[in-house]
Amino acid sequence: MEPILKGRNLVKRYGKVTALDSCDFDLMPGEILAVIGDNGAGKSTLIKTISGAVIPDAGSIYIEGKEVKFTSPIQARAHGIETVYQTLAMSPALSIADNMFMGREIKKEGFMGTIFRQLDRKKMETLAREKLTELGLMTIQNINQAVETLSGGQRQGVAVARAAAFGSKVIILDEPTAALGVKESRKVLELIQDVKARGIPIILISHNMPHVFEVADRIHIHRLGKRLCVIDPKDYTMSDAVAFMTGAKEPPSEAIAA
Amino acid sequence: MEPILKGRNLVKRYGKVTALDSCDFDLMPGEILAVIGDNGAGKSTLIKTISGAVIPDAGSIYIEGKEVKFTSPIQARAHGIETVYQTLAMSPALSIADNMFMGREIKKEGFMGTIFRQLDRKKMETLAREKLTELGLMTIQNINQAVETLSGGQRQGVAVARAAAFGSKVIILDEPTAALGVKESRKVLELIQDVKARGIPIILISHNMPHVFEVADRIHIHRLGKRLCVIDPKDYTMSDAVAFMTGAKEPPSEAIAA
Amino acid sequence: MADAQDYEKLETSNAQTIAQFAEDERGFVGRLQHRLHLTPSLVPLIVLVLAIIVFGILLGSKFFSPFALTLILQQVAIVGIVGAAQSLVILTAGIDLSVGAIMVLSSVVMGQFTFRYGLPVEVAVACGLLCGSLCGFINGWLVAVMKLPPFIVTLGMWQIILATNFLYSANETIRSQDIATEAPLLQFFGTTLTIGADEAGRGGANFTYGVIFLVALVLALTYVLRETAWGRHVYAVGDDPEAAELSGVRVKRTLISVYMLSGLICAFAGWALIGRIGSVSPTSGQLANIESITAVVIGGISLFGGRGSVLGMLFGALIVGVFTLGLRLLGADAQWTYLLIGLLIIAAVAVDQWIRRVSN
Amino acid sequence: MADAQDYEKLETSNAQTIAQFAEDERGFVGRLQHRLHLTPSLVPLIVLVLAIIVFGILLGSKFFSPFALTLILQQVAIVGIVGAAQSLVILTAGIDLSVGAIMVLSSVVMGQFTFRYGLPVEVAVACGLLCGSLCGFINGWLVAVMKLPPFIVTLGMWQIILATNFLYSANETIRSQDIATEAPLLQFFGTTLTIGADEAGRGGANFTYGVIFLVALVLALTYVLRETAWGRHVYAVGDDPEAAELSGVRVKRTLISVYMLSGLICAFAGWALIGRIGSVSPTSGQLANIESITAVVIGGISLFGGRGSVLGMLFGALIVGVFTLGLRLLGADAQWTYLLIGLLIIAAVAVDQWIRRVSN
Amino acid sequence: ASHSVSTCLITKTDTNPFFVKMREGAAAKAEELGVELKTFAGKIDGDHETQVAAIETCIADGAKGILITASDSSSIVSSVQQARDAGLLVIALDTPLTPIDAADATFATDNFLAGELIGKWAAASLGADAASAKIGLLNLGVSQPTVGVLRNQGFLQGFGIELGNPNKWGDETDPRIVGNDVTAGTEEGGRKAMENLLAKDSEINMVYTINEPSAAGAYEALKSIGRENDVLIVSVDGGCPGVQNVADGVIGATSQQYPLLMASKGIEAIAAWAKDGTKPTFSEGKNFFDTGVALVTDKPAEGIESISVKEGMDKCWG
Ligand SMILES: Nc1ncnc2c1ncn2[C@@H]1O[C@H](COP(=O)(O)OP(=O)(O)OP(=O)(O)O)[C@@H](O)[C@H]1O
Ligand SMILES: Nc1ncnc2c1ncn2[C@@H]1O[C@H](COP(=O)(O)OP(=O)(O)OP(=O)(O)O)[C@@H](O)[C@H]1O
Ligand SMILES: [Mg+2]
Ligand SMILES: [Mg+2]
Repeated sequence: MEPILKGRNLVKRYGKVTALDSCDFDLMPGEILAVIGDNGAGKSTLIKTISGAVIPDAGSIYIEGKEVKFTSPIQARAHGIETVYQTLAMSPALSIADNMFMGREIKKEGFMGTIFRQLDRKKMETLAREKLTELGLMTIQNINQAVETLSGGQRQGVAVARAAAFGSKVIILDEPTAALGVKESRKVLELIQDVKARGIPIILISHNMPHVFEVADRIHIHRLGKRLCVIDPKDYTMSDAVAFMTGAKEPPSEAIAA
Repeated sequence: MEPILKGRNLVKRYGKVTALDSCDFDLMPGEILAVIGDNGAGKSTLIKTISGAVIPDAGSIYIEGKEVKFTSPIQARAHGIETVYQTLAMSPALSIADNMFMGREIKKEGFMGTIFRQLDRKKMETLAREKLTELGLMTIQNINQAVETLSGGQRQGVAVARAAAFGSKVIILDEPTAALGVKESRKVLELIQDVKARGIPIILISHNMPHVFEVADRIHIHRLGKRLCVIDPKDYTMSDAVAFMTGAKEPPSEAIAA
Repeated sequence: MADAQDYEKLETSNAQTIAQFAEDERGFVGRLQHRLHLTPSLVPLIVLVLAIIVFGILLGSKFFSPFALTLILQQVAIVGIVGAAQSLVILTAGIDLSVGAIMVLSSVVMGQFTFRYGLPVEVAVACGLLCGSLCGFINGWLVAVMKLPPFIVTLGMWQIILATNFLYSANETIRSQDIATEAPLLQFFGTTLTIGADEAGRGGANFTYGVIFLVALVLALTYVLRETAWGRHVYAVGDDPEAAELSGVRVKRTLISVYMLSGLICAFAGWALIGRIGSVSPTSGQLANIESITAVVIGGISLFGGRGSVLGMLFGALIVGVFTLGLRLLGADAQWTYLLIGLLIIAAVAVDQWIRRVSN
Repeated sequence: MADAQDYEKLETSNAQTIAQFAEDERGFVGRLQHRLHLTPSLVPLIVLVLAIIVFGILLGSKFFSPFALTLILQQVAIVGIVGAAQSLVILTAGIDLSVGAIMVLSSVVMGQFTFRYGLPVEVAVACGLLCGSLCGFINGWLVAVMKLPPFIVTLGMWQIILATNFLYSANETIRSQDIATEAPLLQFFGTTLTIGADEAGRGGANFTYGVIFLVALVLALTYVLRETAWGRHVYAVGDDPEAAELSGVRVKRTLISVYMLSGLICAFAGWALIGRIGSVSPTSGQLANIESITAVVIGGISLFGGRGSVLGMLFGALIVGVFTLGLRLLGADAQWTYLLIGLLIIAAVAVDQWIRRVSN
Repeated sequence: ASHSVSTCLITKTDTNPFFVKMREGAAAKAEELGVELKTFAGKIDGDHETQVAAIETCIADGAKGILITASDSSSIVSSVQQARDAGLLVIALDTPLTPIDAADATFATDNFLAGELIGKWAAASLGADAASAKIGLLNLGVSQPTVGVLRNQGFLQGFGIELGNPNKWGDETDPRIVGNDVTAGTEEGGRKAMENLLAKDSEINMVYTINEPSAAGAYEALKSIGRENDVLIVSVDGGCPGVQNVADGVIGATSQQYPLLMASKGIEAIAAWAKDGTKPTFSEGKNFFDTGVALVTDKPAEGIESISVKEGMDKCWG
């Protein structure tokens, strides 16, 4: 089967540090691919090259077999790739609704929209509230609250809700549950399953092994800037995965070939 | 037994939001107290009032029975209270070593130190490297690297190492493992046990129930800006804790009195 | 391996009882504070109203007359228009030191194109507006595409544009009388509407078209910044350009458009300047930078970008205008006025900060 | 409940095989880039050296002589000293628009205390230095304790100090001849060391004490900023004041000390100014603000605080000095010089940015 | 042609038309005599340090002589001395140095006299009304540059108002003075200052202005409230737009100066000095070479010498 998203020999250097070192990457249609690895292994850098936020020094990216060169996240979004970055990427002084619809605002209908280009705030607010409610983020009292007044977990919830609402081809989540509470994390996992049920593949970066093993179809293990191997969670235990990831055990050769 | 740290009727409002609503709080000597609660329940606000980062609108804080009024984190630090904030509180452009010793730099010996007030960089760097090695954060290549070039997890490791190195009376950790990898999280949990072994009590905020139940002596459950109850992890299951936290179950009356 | 997550599963079955903190009930003061917090431009407005009241009490009808009050509007018209341009740039966390130079160059272009080359005055005005936009575009391109710091870009452009202005105009003034007879359109913004003057035509409220333009411009910008996607993008870029880029804002395009619009507004200010001083003078506008920045900052727009409103800037400009005229009428001499304005700038911002702190 | 964590436990028994990325080997260019990245002040230094070489080739010995080169040093001495004060403030993410005014007021105090009140000149100088520090303290207090934005505080103080200066000095100049006979200490920084002049005392390298003071000051500040706790705190405060406060820096105290030191340095600049122009003139120094900020920014210090070095500022000031003298010697007229300096400001920063980008 | 003699012209600013014309006059003369000319200027009025740097540059450049309009007439003296010690001929233009003999020669107008002429003319024109006139004074800047002080005090003296400290404006107590304000010598400043004074007392009927651009600005302010015909404006400078404004009745009278003359005389003197070492001479009975000042008006007043606007137009600059 042709991967929906494919990376080959991706390289990215930051000064002395080689964050990506000829890294390969494959995402199959409709699957949930987990990416795991130590801190600083280069996971975030990998997904940033895919989402257009970082331009790789070398290597190529293919969508459905066709090579693409993203020079900005907007291009990736235009291809239906939606990303929740580890740093969340929100404008602190703007409201939750503003942030959710940033770059794809809804205009009013009629001449107020076409001529005066007025935004349809009410519609955007209603939609934003709906999405947040789906995630169970109901401690947020006011959809017009500035993002900077939210707790860390609330912010993360907003970012995930944004990606889930707009992703059409691939959704990338970089540690989406890191700051979330038990209930909220649960909601995000459910959401991931929902999205998958809609046929949209997901890349999930997480340090939470139980979560990873619960939802992932395949697990990409990242080590020292490279893809070490890809394993099927049904064939290996969490202990195995952690052992591969930290270098305590050699990965099986068939997994490397995968 | 007299609590080493005690809070009574703490109140903190942010505009319309009441983040702390007559909250009580007790930390016993030598214990690990976990604080759990939903996103936005007010956990971070609670520990900020204790560490001097936020001045409560009402209520009082006692250290070893004596009332204290902190107006800045420096005062709390002078009392031996060391905190890892959720936002990490580091200066991005400065190096790891600079950040670790911020506010308590080591001067050179001899007249270069006393008269010219020169810093002993070498000593600080050696110490910093030692602390990081203890935490197993060895993917950090250069102790003089600016903090902004670290991965999210690496940054968190540095913040935890700083607190562990300097806390003498109480160490407060606000979600210290949120962005950490499996291995690194493990190290932090070990570190928490080490610190406890040194007789220093710890406050741990975390959304990771297995971690909480593994290390905590008592669990403070926070809900809607208040202490809902305090439970012993040996008497209750994780499911119970989550049920109390989210309001699915009423907490037992004896736990409320605790 | 699934059993560890059972404690989580349990939860989701729980009905959606929505956790909601009790709304804190407060009195009038509380609601006022909240309102101030939500509408930051209210703060300079209050300072302004207080200033007018205080000077009104101290000076009586000399100050508190339609004539004097509209005079202030006329005196701040140029600073206000330039301040609107400056506000846009500062909202993107930039700063534009070249506003004054762009204004003057544009007015010189309008004048010289009419008188030196004999172009129809409408064409000359259009060329002047184009010239302003072009200067703005260069600023924007250097900031957005070359990624140079706005301060240094506009500092350099300031010198370049000003030198061009002097070299091109040969420091020659075009006289008011010549303009009035040959190209009255250049003085369009100087046309005065007088309401309620006495028989001799004295006193009464005087509104120049420049003042009306200023008010219309501020209202239009307020609408655009609040109600259109472009406006939200301006705020987002000023707040955190990296986050804005990641969340789908075309940061470069937004920045360039902001600087171009700022240049265009400065060109309009140049046109209004001809209306105000009657003549085209290449030496005008030297203080427009510092005065516009003062207005912006007193008006509560953060120099770090992303926060504040154009309306606040207008109030900021008016505060300075009220103090200047009020103090002069109180008989303070020029140096003392200068000193007191310094004090009052600080005091106005201190009050602003104080109100904000209380409301937090 | 422990079994889920077994997968974690396994790990810790693993020996500490330290994960380490392979160091990327690079050639000369790579190492140079890395070096430039680590020492940002190298970039303005390279621009400076290139500028000297280019003008040296174009102008020959007229420019590339000890006399002309040391002349540049003398011409930038005041801007350089004020720039050092400005650098400190900008490193804390502030800006000081009052530097020029503080400088002039301090020099006026030194002069007037000697001549009007007949105080011993040493006492008068001490009073001048105190005056500068006091102005700095007020700035610092308003910024740190009252939490007002530095731009607005120093804008207000600029006007206040300048007006005070004019009012106090009654716009009177103290003549050079009087100072030379009655209080030569005031001209201390004007004393010239000449090396290698011809018999008639012409040509040769001329170093005034002002120039020597500038170099010593920059070196001392570089040391203090790099090697002492206070210096690290200045950077931390500029980087992120909230984080600095949380991690144990006394932000208020640091800020106040920075502004006070800045005021003191400005007072020294005032003293050096007397040495340079011979007399005490209340109208000097009007451009010190913009010139010092230009030097700071060309020198690579970020206006957003926390990044850059005082050494870079010195190179920045010298770049402007070299261009000014070089262009004038090439015979460019004043407006053309401004225009070219404007271009070169932008170009210098563009080169700087370009090098930084390549090295990333 | 290769120029063996090089000279410098240093003006206060190079944006004020007065100095622009001075530069043009110098350039024309230099061309004629085959002298090389480099021009320098402060960035703003009162920018003294740039002038000091300019003198140093001229010395480094090996110039034979310097023409300077000093921003700070006494502070510049030590730099001028440095230039003279290095063998340059230094001539002060427009503004005499203090002391005046600090320069080798001075080619200037008497600014106090310029003010006095318009003062006397204004008093004479108002006639009996002079005793009850309401006067607004539009000056240069808060730092009170010498030229501005001299013109202002000259005007007051000529008008018959008792001076306070003659080195300072603003300390007079005569009730006829409504107030002082500053204009920076521009139209914009002139209009704003006039408006401020009008708000203070709308009955002002006599306005002194530092120069003609500020007079034009003041006129706009008056025009906007319909009082342009009942207020008498006087000014100093004699630039062509200014003289034209006298013709148009915007300004009642102006004192004309001759910057072109100053500059060309200065260049001649330096050329002569470079040729055979002759130093310039002074006007009779004065310690400087007076390039003259003339009152320009079409309504001459008795006992005050004046030239007609037509004559003024012939001699005007800028
Ligand atoms: N902007 C940058 N400049 C310099 N170095 C960087 C930059 N971003 C990342 N790095 C380095 O690249 C390496 C990989 O970082 P990355 O953020 O991709 O790791 P990660 O696998 O996402 O780690 P974590 O799990 O902690 O988020 C790290 O060593 C980091 O220090
Ligand atoms: N600076 C602030 N301004 C306004 N509101 C704030 C501010 N800080 C916190 N809040 C509000 O206070 C409430 C409690 O926030 P807090 O950060 O203490 O939650 P938390 O329990 O730490 O949540 P999390 O687990 O997500 O970190 C939230 O509703 C938040 O929106
Ligand atoms: Mg990451
Ligand atoms: Mg929290």
